Amino acid sequence: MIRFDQATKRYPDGTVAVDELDLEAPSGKITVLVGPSGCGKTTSLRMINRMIEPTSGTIWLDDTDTASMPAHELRRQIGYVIQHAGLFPHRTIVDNIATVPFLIGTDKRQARARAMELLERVGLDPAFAKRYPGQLSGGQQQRVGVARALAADPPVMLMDEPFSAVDPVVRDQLQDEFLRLQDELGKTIVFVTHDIDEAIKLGDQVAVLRVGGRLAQLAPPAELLSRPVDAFVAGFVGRDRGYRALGFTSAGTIVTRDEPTVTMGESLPGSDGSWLLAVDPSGAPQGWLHLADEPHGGVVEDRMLYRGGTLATQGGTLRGALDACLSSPSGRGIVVDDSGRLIGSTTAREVLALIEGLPDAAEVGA
Amino acid sequence: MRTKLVALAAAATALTMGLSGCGSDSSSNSGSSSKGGTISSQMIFGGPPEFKTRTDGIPGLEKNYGVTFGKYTVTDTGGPVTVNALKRGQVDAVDLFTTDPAIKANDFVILEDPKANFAAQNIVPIVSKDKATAGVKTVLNGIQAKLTDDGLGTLIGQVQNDKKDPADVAKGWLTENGLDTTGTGAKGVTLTVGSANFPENVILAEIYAGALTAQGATVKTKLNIGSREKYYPALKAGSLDLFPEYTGTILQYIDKTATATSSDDVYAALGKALPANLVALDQAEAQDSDAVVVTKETADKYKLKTIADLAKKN
Amino acid sequence: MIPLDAASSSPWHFWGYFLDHRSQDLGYLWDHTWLSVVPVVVGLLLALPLGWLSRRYNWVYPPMMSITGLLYTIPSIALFVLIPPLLGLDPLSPLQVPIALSVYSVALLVRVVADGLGAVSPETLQAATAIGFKPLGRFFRVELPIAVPVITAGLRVAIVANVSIVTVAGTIGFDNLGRLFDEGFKLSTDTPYYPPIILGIILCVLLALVLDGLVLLVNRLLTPWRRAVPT
Amino acid sequence: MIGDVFSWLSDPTHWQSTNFDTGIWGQLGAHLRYSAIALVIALVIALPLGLWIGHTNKATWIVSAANAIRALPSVGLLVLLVVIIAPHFYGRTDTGYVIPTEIVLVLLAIPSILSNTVAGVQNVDRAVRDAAYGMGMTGPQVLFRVETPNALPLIFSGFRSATLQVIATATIASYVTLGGLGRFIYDGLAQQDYPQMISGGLLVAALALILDLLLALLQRYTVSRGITGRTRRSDRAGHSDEAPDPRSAVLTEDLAPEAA
Repeated sequence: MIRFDQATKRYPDGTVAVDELDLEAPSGKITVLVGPSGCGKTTSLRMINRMIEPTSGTIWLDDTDTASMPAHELRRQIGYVIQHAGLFPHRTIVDNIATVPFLIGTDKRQARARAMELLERVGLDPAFAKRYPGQLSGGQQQRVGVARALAADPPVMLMDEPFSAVDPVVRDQLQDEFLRLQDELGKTIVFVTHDIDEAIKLGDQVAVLRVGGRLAQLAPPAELLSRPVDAFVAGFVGRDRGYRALGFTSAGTIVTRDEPTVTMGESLPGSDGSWLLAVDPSGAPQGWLHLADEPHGGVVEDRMLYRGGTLATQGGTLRGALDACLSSPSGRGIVVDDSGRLIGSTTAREVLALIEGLPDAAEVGA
Repeated sequence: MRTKLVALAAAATALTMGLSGCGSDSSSNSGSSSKGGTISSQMIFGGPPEFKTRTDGIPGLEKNYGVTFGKYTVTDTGGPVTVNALKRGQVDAVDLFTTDPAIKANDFVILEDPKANFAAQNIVPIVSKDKATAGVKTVLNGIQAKLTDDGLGTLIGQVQNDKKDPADVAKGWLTENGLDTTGTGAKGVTLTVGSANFPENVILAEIYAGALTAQGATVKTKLNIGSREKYYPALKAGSLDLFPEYTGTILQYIDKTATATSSDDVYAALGKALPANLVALDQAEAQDSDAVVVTKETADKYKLKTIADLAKKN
Repeated sequence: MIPLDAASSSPWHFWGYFLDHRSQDLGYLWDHTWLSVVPVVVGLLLALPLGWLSRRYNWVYPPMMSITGLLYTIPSIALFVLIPPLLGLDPLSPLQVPIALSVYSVALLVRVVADGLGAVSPETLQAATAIGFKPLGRFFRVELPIAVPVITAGLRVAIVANVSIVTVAGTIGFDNLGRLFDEGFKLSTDTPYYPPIILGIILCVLLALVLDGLVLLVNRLLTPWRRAVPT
Repeated sequence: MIGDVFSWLSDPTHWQSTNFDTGIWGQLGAHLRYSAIALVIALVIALPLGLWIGHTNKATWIVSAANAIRALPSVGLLVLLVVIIAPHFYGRTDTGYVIPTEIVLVLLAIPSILSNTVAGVQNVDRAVRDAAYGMGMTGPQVLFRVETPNALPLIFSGFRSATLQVIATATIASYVTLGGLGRFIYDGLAQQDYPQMISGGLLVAALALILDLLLALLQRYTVSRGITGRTRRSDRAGHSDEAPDPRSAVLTEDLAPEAA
């Protein structure tokens, strides 16, 4: 548990970065600090491991006042991940990961063994161990950054926009893996981002800060979307928050109807409808065929496919189900199982009915 | 700041001493025994680089007197480094010019040169033949007649020790000797006077220039030209018209095989050796020749009078 | 007499010394100035095409940098004395000093020009090509102006270094401010004779400052766009 | 002429020292000794100072001051110091000339080492420094375990350009009568023995090149492969494989103050 108690950072020139912040980050949970630039979110985070010293107020790490021990000892108990990873270019990946164990005097061989373990845990090939950071992509470096923060098994992790410097596809992947990792490890995490979508996706609770370093709202993501406390939070959370809130509500088991398909590489059947779903031999949907455009008897080829439709996973969220319907050129949303094989299709009307059937809009996501 | 630098440098020196002394030109005088224990074999000689190889330098001393020194330290050409090295005991014998006022000032002893190892070095103006009008000759020969060793030494002393400007020193000498009288003896002549880059030569050039100007000549000066290899071709080609020279060296420069050593022989040989467009005017009594010089203490200790005494057993 | 002597040997007498030997000292200053400037100009003129080549053809860059790097490691006094036999000049030819200094300037500036040209962003180059510049026009109208600040920095190094290296040539008999040191050295008989030495040092430093300032000034004139941005 | 130089150099009597005369080996030793002393002193002064300035970002004016020293003509400084210091020494010693020479060489070497060290430390990626502190390193740990290894390439190039300058300038020690390879240049000039003079020049140039090569090798084995990019599977583009050149040091150190 990390607790900010009237924590304030005021600079000599009078600017106040963080103003009497009271905040508690519960153990084993992810608390995301989010807000526009200049809101003091990074300052707040860096006050926890005293990379920035608070001007006044106290920050508690469980029952310990963080100011009561030397800064470097405090920091060795706290994992720290930053935007550009900040790996040491002159050290191999394995030695980068083992930085803190080396610092606290862990036996070298033991520290390296643990580092190798962590390397795999963050999804990197052990072959990377002997390489240098310069040989890794941005996403790979960021995984190493996470592994390094975990090396001494600190109960607390601070993450300062760790995924913002990588491209969106990789970011999404890293976020998913991060959540999976947190499921296993259950660390107390404070996470800073300027991206509200990331905050909502990752946070067990989200703290929205406003410029000048004041806490605007602290709430679980769904509540933040449904009940922003004021115009600032509402504006920051964004316009389509109602739709995004569906992302926190399970669609339950969607009732589907069978969808006729054609397998890739086979010849086109004579058609009675205008859209036909193409699947691969395993039954995974590949895209839609617009039959009116294609000659009868031709072979189904890649170039014929319309790939616009997203796929809803059975047991997924209402947002996923609705989006599958809305994005499908045929108007029929495709539902697949966990391994990506076709189950059937549904329509927007049917999903909307599910939404309308919810007990109370206010309880979305609760 | 300065104290700090010196302290720092002292540390550097300590390091220098710590490391071996190999290669240092003036380190200890070891191995003197191999030279058979003559006085000179225990001595360090200081002089300009060329003295080491010049025919009247180290090879000449060995040939004429059988003198071999223990070690040679390069100093400068009859300048303050040589004087200081001798004075402060860095070396024991040096090559200096006889006119050097430091010899008298420091009570140094010039070792006699009975076998005339060093050729006569009387001061002589070398002038382009077409500029050597009767008037110019009269003026310059008049100067030559008044140039004495002592007088020259005094002049150099004024530049070297009193830091007077050579032009002023020259003017003073001309006045003193009544040679600055204005007249028309050299009227209509236009010439350029050159000099090498050591005080005595500059003073001489200034003296020539001053007297000629007083006698109505139009004179330009190009002083402090570096080495003889630079100015002699200019003289020969006519971009310089007048140059104060020394009979022995200029002869040696023009004719490497010259053997004359006495003043008159050298002067005669020079007259023959000069190219047709150059002429040597009267030579002065004043000489500025090389000499082997030691301190008074050294001379007394070993009872040295001539260069030959250096070859005696210790 | 004696107080006067002491005064005229004092380090502060350098101005009086200068007044006494004005024409000679101004001559040295002039020689020093052109020896410092001309080789840098020559060096730049040679370095521009060479630097451009090293950028234009990738394979030229590594050998070009090795060769110029090698040239720069040769000590100046060594280069002075090596130039005449290499070029078949007289051992005392006055040309050896400006030639040697030009060699250094080229060696230094080729890399600077190449790096300066390399600093022009590919977007800018593409835009210039898209607008319709031909390669030569693009070089003179776009690449070179943008590389000016980097080249300027190199020119400043080259010219300040030259001012110092030229004095070394003074010790082997070439006319320039280095001769003042020679003179002071020769006249420091019993006590130090400071005026020419101090004068030489002061004139060298002033010359370096003035030439450095001139390069900066030219840089400002050539890069008006940089003045708009506070640095 | 080139043949004369070759025969001068290949004459064994020119290599060996006698009591009377110092040969090439002896002068080479003297040259190396003057240079090594100056470089060691300069390193002892400039390296810790540079690391401290770079690490703390304090007293950066010292770097500008050190760079201003470059505008001083080394010959003038040498002569000035000789006429001040040399008269204070008596006896068979050349200390009065060695001290001024070493001071000049040290002053010459300090700016390159100092400004490159400062620039090297300051150029360390902010994120890297931030991470180092964030991991719980103390100030000295950050300096010695992170900043210094990362600054090594620049420190090396500063030291290499200092070495080149010192080797080159040590020749003017001979102008004030000391030994060293410059002896052959000045003696050859005075004796009109041009093969000797040119041989001296060649020897100094060769010494400079060989030392630079040795330092380049040392650099190769001391600087982490992660920084040099000399890795088995380098995914960097461009000229990253090219060995750092001493001249880039000359540039960086001079560009640095301007950028600051």
